[in-house]
Amino acid sequence: MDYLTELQAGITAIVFFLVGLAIVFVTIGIARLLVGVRPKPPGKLDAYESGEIPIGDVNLRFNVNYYIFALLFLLFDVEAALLFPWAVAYDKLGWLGFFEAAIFIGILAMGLVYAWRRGVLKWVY
Amino acid sequence: MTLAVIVLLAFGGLVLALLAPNFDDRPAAIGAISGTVFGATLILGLLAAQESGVLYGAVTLGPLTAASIVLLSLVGLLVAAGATIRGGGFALGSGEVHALVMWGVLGGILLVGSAHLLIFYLALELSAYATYVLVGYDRERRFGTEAAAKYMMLGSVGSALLLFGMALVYAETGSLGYGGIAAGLAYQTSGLALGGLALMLVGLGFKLAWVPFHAWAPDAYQGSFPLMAGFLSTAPKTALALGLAVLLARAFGGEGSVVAGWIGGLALVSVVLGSLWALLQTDLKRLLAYSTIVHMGFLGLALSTASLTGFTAVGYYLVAYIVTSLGLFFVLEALEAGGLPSTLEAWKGLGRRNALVGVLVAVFVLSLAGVPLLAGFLAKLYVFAALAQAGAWAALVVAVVMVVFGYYFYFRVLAAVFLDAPAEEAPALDFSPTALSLVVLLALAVVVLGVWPQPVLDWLKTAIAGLV
Amino acid sequence: MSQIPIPEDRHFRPRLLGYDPQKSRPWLERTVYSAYVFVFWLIVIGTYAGVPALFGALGWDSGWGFVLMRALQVVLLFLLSAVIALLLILLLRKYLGKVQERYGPMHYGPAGGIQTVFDALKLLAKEDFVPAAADVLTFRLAPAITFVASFAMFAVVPFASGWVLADTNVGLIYLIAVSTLSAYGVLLGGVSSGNKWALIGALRAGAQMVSYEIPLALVFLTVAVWSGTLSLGGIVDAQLGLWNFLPLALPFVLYVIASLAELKHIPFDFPEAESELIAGYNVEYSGMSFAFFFLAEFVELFLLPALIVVFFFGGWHGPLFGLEPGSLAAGALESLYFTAKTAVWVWIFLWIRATLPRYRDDQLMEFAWKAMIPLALFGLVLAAYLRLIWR
Amino acid sequence: MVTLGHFLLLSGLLMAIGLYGVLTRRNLIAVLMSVEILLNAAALAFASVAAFRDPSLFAGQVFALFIIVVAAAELSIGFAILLNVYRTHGAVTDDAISEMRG
Amino acid sequence: MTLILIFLPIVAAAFVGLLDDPRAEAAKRTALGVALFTLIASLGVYLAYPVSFGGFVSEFKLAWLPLVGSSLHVGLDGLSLPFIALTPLLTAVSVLASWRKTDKGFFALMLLLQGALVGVFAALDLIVFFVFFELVLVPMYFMIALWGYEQRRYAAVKFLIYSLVGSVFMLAAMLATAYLAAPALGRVSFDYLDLVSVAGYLALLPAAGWLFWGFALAFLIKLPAVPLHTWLPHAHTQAPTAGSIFLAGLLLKMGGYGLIRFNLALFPGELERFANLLAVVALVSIVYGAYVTLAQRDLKRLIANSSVNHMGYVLLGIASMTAVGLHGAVYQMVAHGVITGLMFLMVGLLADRTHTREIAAMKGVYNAAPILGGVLWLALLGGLGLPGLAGFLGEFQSLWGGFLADVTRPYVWVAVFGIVILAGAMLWTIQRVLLGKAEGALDDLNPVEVAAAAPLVFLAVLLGLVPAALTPWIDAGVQPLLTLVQEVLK
Repeated sequence: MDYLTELQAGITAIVFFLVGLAIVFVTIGIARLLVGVRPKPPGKLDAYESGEIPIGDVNLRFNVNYYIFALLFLLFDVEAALLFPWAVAYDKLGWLGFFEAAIFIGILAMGLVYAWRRGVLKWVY
Repeated sequence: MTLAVIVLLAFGGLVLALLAPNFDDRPAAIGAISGTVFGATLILGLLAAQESGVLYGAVTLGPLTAASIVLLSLVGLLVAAGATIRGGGFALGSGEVHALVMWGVLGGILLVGSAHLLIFYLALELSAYATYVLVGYDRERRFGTEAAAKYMMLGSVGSALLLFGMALVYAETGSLGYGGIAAGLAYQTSGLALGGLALMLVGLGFKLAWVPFHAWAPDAYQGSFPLMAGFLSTAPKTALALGLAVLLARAFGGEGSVVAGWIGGLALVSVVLGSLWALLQTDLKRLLAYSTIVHMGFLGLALSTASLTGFTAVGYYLVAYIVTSLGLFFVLEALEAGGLPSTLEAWKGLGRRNALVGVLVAVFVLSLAGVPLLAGFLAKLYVFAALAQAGAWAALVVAVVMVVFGYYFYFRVLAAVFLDAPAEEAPALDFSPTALSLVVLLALAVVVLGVWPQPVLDWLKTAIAGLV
Repeated sequence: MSQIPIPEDRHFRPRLLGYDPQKSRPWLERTVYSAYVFVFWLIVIGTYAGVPALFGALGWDSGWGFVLMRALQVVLLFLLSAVIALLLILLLRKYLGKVQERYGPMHYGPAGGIQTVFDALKLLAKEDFVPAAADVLTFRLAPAITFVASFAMFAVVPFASGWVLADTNVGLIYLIAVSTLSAYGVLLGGVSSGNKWALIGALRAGAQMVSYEIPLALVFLTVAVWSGTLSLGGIVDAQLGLWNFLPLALPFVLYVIASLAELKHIPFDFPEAESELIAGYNVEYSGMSFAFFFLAEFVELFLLPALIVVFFFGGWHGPLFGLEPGSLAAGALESLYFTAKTAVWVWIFLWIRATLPRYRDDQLMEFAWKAMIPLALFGLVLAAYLRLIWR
Repeated sequence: MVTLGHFLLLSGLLMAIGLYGVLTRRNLIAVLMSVEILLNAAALAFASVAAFRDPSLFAGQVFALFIIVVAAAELSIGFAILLNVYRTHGAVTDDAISEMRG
Repeated sequence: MTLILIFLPIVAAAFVGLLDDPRAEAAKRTALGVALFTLIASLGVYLAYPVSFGGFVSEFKLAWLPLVGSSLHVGLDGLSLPFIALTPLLTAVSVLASWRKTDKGFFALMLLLQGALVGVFAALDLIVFFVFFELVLVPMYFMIALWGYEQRRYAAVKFLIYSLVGSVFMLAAMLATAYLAAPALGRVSFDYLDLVSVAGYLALLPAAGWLFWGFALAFLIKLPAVPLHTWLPHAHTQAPTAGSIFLAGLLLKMGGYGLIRFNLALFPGELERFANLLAVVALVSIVYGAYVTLAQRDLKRLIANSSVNHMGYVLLGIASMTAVGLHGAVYQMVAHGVITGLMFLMVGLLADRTHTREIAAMKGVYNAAPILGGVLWLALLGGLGLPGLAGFLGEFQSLWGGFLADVTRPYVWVAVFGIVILAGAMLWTIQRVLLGKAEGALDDLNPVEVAAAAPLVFLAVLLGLVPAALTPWIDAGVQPLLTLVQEVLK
């Protein structure tokens, strides 16, 4: 596709984001106008824990697996990004393209296998 | 042939990493595998000689690449052997460590072989990431994680600056291949290109630990295991120095180019300030880090001449430095494994507690200082010769004066080892036979290289002749 | 102590048009749904055909005029998503009711047909305040990010041939980027609330969305390899002969599962998990801020099935009965086909939601990494191989 | 007219922002994010140079793609290391990791 | 032959180092054996040297570092032979003097030192010269630092740093010389003979002055000349007896030898240009050295400072650039090696017995231990330049040479006062230490110590009475140089 279409697509995306944000905040603003500001009795602004009084720090020490999965995601997702140009040009590349990508995917899979064997993929509490 | 090396290292590492969970309690087996791989690549490197390009000319497989294969495989082999020093009990025998070493070495080889900035960058990062992880490999050591964090932070800042510099050079020349860059820079150099070259140099300066981009080095050395510090101080430096030589010769205009001048300046600053800071150190690993900075400075001085003598000097310097530095770090490794911390305080009276170890330490330290008949002296001599040949008298004089400072801080180590009395409850110094034979071998290499360097030099010269 | 009077008819409901709410009237329900769909269809036609025609006639289809046109279309699409949300919430409640042998909303409007409108009005009238422990800026921004990220997917979804706002070469990449962005909104919302449950919900949501993002992206890749393009229009066009779900059966199944997880839909609704986490990441939200989280969820409930249709079921393709391709009538018909196919998939999603129980958290994650991703990788290689030998 | 200079200026600005972040942030995660900004500045520069100077070869665009990928790898390693720092030091600020002194 | 003289001790040092020898019995015997063997060998070469022809004998050349154009080129001529012979002699003396030491390392270092010193005097290649010049430092450092007196660490480091500062500048100058001379030679060569052949070209270089001073600095530090001498009193005082003998007897000679060998031969024009300055330095060394000697309370320090005075004559002789002056310089160096070696030997033995070096604490040594006292008496007299002993001829020729040259003539008049002052110092020392009534008993020399002192006493007398034992060789070494210098200066 030509340059103009891509430019228009880019502008469209920007318009989407800007107008979308505008809509959200205008709507919230309208609601606020409708409702007005109400008094804040004690307890209203506390964290909601099914009516119990909140105890302890909000910053829980959570499972380290979250981080590990985040790291794995980062890698796999971005490695996938590397394959998109390949996918588009795939018909031109032929068997060479197939084998190169197969090797690449194979290495990626090896990474997964490694993580698996190391026991990283086990979600434990 | 060289492709085989690349495949061997890449998949060797992969296999080791995959074996790791099952094999971690068998460090000897792991070491044997990685030793075999490195031995094979070493032989392949010695056999490979023909100049050719692969990957559409993005990687050059020439004599220099072959030389880098030999050098880096040697480091890998030694590290694989050195991993047995500590014996059981720690993960240095783990397959992952060896895999990372392998990939670090692979990155280094590609770095030297690259003829395209993309490959250069990828290879650089490959070896860098391997070392980041190696530094912080033991998750329980406070200093280890701290060091890895600092190293990684500054290293990634360095690579980002390098990248931006590459982009500017690309903007000027419209090419990422070395040949294209050289052609593009040949006509005229605008401010854009100069800025790009400067940023690239800054980035590489971070990696080579040139002052003022060296801040990570002392911490990284202090925090990591001595063996890994040894790897850190040899393999990436070897690759970077040779890679920079290739870059300088093939892309940046070689002798007399503006980049060469900058390299010289940075190197000189490193030599001077590194020597001065080294005087203040009390931890041996930190001291050696500053010593590395100084040595990288000397290397940079040789590089900056961009002449055949200069590049040969770089090569010889690297050989000498690999042997010497690894030897010393092996001693540190063995001593640390035996419970002796790497501080000057703890090393007091080492020579009296074990004379042989003392003499071995003396050989390595004197070689680092540049005492004649040891490898380190000839290395420095060649650097000075290259400077003299290029007529860089001021640099020569400054460098030569800093050698005196070097002597001073190296002799502090020797003074602690030989002159001070050992502490009261000094534990016995046990060297395993492997460790001892390894260190003795390296010490002999230091002496032989210092007395009869000609074969190595001839080999290096043929490898480097294609550059100039 | 005086007794509080209790009204006699505790089930008092206002009656409209003399309509008896206690009685189920399936035809009336269908009429109501059809009305919603008709409105939906009108808006689609207006957005993709009406507005460009208007601006074309005015000569405002370049420069700032173009921007204005797109802005108008975006506003229309917002209306569209509102309609979608109203309809889908209604449908969901009705359908859940049916499955559970009850009626669902009955009282407001014909067959309860404007119940959701009232719900929306209620949300509009509720106070929207920031809890003391929350980080104000992030807390305010989170629903907006989530909504805009979901909503922005509309930009590349083709409702009919040429009926797409951004007919771009990188449509798939745009989709990945935008859909990952919505995870940010959820995460930020939960983390900034200053509430433990919200935090846990957000983390679960993040882990889950992020884990299933990978198979999703890999399936995108497979589709791209198969079609040779990243443009959604191109992908639809490439399915003229054969819809993709046949040759790409494995990626198709993976995609359905992954989109369920992306939707945080049963059986993958851990982030909300009313019974465990009150409401998960959005527990502290109220009023319109909450409404936008909700809106985003239902926009996605429409868009992800719509993407199934685009990727695997030939998008807008269907018999045109001799209508000239590219004409307004053909476009209208094509968009109807598209809507109908999507409706089927929405129904399947609702069905799943109504039927299945919730997974366990560890099973969810391990399923993603140990089954979905390897299979997706395999599917990618397989598709590439088949593409080569069948070309 | 938008020229290469504008793009390079933009990426230079990003570079400056990133460097500022690297130099001033106390929290190491923020530093890592600043490093990402640096990398993205470079990626932007590469992509724009490819578009203006090298339209036929795409080398710069490929480079930009690789930068993104490598940056992801870098981040993974970085966060893994910072995670360990957090475990050993209880914080990820630069004050926490200045125990080593020479 | 030269190679044997250089490398046999070095190999022997390694061998001794590896011996399993806790009491160092085998080590000291090996060391003595090697020293004696090399002594005989070098004496053989010395006597066989064709004095009438001059030139280099036992030359050996092997391409060592072709990359920089350096080769392992060694050879002996009249200039170096006296030192070549002196080195194993003093080694043997030192070994005997340290007969009671029980560290094999000490003897290994001594052998290493011997080899390196012979290497320095035999080197005919700049790089090789530098290698040995540097190599000398390491064993000397350890000898002082490990076995020295109370302030050994400080002294050792000071010695090391001073020497290094000089030698690194020398290295820079060497490299510069070789590369600047390359156009004239057509190749880069560090070979001494090559470079000497283009001394005329070197003289024309604008940087010649810098090169000259690069070399001269190292040698003046080693010599040592005031104001670069401050390392010397410490090093000499703190070193063990053997170390002091080596330092005074041989290490200082490297400076004078280097000045003649390199500064005179390669840069005669510059030497002439700076002769005035050098002469001033020499004069200051003579007078100041003597004067400071007068003020010492530490016996070893006193001798050390007298060396400054003695070496001043060497510098004066060289600065005069006359045949007589150079003769005197070389003669003085050899004589000083013998006499000061003897002095340090005796003082060391004395200090070992009295456990102090304070002059004030010693009295009547001659009465208590006649042999020891007598030899020390002889040595001190030799030190003041008494005719009939070795020191006189050297000093006299140096002064006479200085008198012959226009540049240095005025300084000679003042320099004479140096002799007087030093004579005063020495005589006063004799009076304070040797004469008077003995306080307590002193062991006299045992046979081993006598054996150590005997050759030096013999030489001190021989060189004082029979200058022909040395002058023909010096002549053979100096005459060709002077011819060359005349050519270049024209």
